[in-house]
Amino acid sequence: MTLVFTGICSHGPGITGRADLAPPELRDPFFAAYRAMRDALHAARPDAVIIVAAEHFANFFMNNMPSFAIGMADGYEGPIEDPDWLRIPHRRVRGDAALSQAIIAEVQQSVDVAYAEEWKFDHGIMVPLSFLDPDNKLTVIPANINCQGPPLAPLHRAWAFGEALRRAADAVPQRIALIATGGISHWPATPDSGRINEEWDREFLRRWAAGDKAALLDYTDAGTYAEAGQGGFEIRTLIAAAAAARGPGTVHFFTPIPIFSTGCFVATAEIA
Amino acid sequence: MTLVFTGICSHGPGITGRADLAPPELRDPFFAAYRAMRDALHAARPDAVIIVAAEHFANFFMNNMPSFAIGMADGYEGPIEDPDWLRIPHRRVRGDAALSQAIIAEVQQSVDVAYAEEWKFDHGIMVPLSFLDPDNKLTVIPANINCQGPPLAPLHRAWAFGEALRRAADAVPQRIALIATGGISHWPATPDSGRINEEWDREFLRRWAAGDKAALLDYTDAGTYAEAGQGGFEIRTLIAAAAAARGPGTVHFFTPIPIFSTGCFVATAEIA
Amino acid sequence: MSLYQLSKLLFELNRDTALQAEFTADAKAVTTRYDLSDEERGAVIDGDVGLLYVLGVNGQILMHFAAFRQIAWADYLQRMRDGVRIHGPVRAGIYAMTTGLDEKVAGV
Amino acid sequence: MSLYQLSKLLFELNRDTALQAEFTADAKAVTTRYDLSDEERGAVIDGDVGLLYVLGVNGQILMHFAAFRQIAWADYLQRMRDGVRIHGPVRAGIYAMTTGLDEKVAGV
Ligand SMILES: [Fe+3]
Ligand SMILES: [Fe+3]
Repeated sequence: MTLVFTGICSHGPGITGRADLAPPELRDPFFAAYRAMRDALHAARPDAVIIVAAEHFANFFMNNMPSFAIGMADGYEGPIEDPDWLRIPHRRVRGDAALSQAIIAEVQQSVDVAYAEEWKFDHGIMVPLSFLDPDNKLTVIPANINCQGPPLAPLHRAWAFGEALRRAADAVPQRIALIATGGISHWPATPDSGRINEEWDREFLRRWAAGDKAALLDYTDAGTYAEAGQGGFEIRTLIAAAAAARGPGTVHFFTPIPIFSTGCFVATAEIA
Repeated sequence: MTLVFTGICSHGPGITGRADLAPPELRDPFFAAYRAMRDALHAARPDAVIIVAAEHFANFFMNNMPSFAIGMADGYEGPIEDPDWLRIPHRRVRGDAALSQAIIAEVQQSVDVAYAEEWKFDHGIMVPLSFLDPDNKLTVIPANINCQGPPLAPLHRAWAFGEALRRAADAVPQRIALIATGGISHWPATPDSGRINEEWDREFLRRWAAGDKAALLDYTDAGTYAEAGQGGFEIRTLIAAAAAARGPGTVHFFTPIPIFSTGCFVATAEIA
Repeated sequence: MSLYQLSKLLFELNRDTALQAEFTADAKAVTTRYDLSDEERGAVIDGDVGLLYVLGVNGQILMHFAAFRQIAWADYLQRMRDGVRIHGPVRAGIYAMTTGLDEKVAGV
Repeated sequence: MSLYQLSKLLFELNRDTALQAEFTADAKAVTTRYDLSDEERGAVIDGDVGLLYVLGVNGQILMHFAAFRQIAWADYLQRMRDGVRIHGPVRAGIYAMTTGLDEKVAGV
């Protein structure tokens, strides 16, 4: 039918796994913003939610690393991580293979997406889902952009992927929501973990909220790596969301929370 | 430097595995045409040969099926099939990971290709190699177009892939050859094996030799399936070769050989 | 519907010589790692190419499995025809039979 | 250079509970299936996160392995710092250390 909701949010295993180590005055407003997005998402009554993630070698490895992938199964499971470590219990998530296939076929008209008839969720999808769908009610279609193992798709292809997802969402009869999740600056899973370039992040979010395509695509991977870390490559997911929504965005929350290893944000965009 | 050679040819396990069952008057001229292409290929002195294949579940499966993929390893091995059945001994083929990476990065500017740091060759690459490189001297970069497991990339994206490969070949300092291998009409690996639509094949080869983009893209998968079988989906590889070469083509050989399960052809195109 | 799992088993078997050795030693043990129906499990263990074909296994996967099982080409084609004769038309996928049960297009 | 093989072992281990059980029972047996150097094999068997980090294993793969090995977060970070102290800078990949050996950006 059309895209009915677009939001973006941080992920990171620390957000749930190390929640008790975070200062409550930073953590609680972040979680509250996440819950507010949960309410807005459900209020949009989506039949399915496309989650554009930047997974961390849960399904895709250098033996066959697609730039873009979409799940095509009737169910998915996660997390792959130790549930006690991540503090998210294992769940089976409902999918819709037929809807996935319709979306994939439309996306393929302009973006060369791999399809996957099985898919295991890691914290990249499970952390957002734990906030956005605590009761495991949503139908999910996972999508992925390779942000981990170079060579990575250039940013303008991430934009093209978002445009293709929008076209597909508009083409199918269902009400489709889109959530993109990725980091801005961060140096995850290294001894640098906790390093955050707040200024870089605020500037990125400014460009994102403005829906400024030229400015969003005006990053190089070398520059991002130097200023925003390898975690910064995940801006691809957020860029895809901006391309899908087309409208201006609102940043509901942004605060660096070092123990979560990332700047923590929640934002939504108007569907235009 | 630039593309120095472009050729297309049939594959099929029967071409080697059932060579003794074929009528010599059909088989021998086909093998001679293959050998003539071998000589022309080596005369072009390529530093590396990109082989655009349509593999048959040797590496890529529905758990992660990319529309387009390129190998990125320093060596490959094959065949995955029983060497006695295929009548091609196992070999290790030289690759060039650094050259692959340069090509992939350029291709990714317009086509979203998966990269693969390991790759096992099946008959789709091994049968052509057994003719074109009997002494195992070439450096090979395998590429693949999903022609087996729908949803498949539309034909215009196969054309775009060929254009991207040409751009990449022109961008690297090495001399690059391109061989594409796929079937025209055929119903392989079914009880219909041996069925060939000669008229459909001749018309396709006419369009290919003319380099007629509009005519080459004017097939639907439903029409191809009805008239040319599921094997006909492999025209994607031949379309990519036409897009890469840009120049007119010459069909050196075409004859249906039912025991090989495919119309057998060898053709080359001018680099323009 | 576990055609995906059935196909995955055969895909992995076709390309992995270590798994092939395991399968030769104890086919049943290998099949327990995949979520198969009894009909599918039996077809794999018995190497029943005719039934696997009717169940919808992609011909390009099935052909490699037949080669692994040392089934000659003419026999492979005949087993698929017999499968359709016994079990009816192919139930899934794009490798349906389009020729007659007694037609041998390639002469074998 | 078998970093690819080393990474593949850890990737497969991270997502496959059956392989995890095998690894817990006999880690060495699992490592023989991958083409590893002695240094790489030893690092995996010993769960030597510091050395694996220096060898260039992608942090996103290493972090999941550390979780599987029940290594707490602060300890995980410290082991990587110790690895660099002992073995020198990260040798490959994009997960090099950019902070000081005694710097704890996140407070742990
Ligand atoms: Fe991430
Ligand atoms: Fe083929």
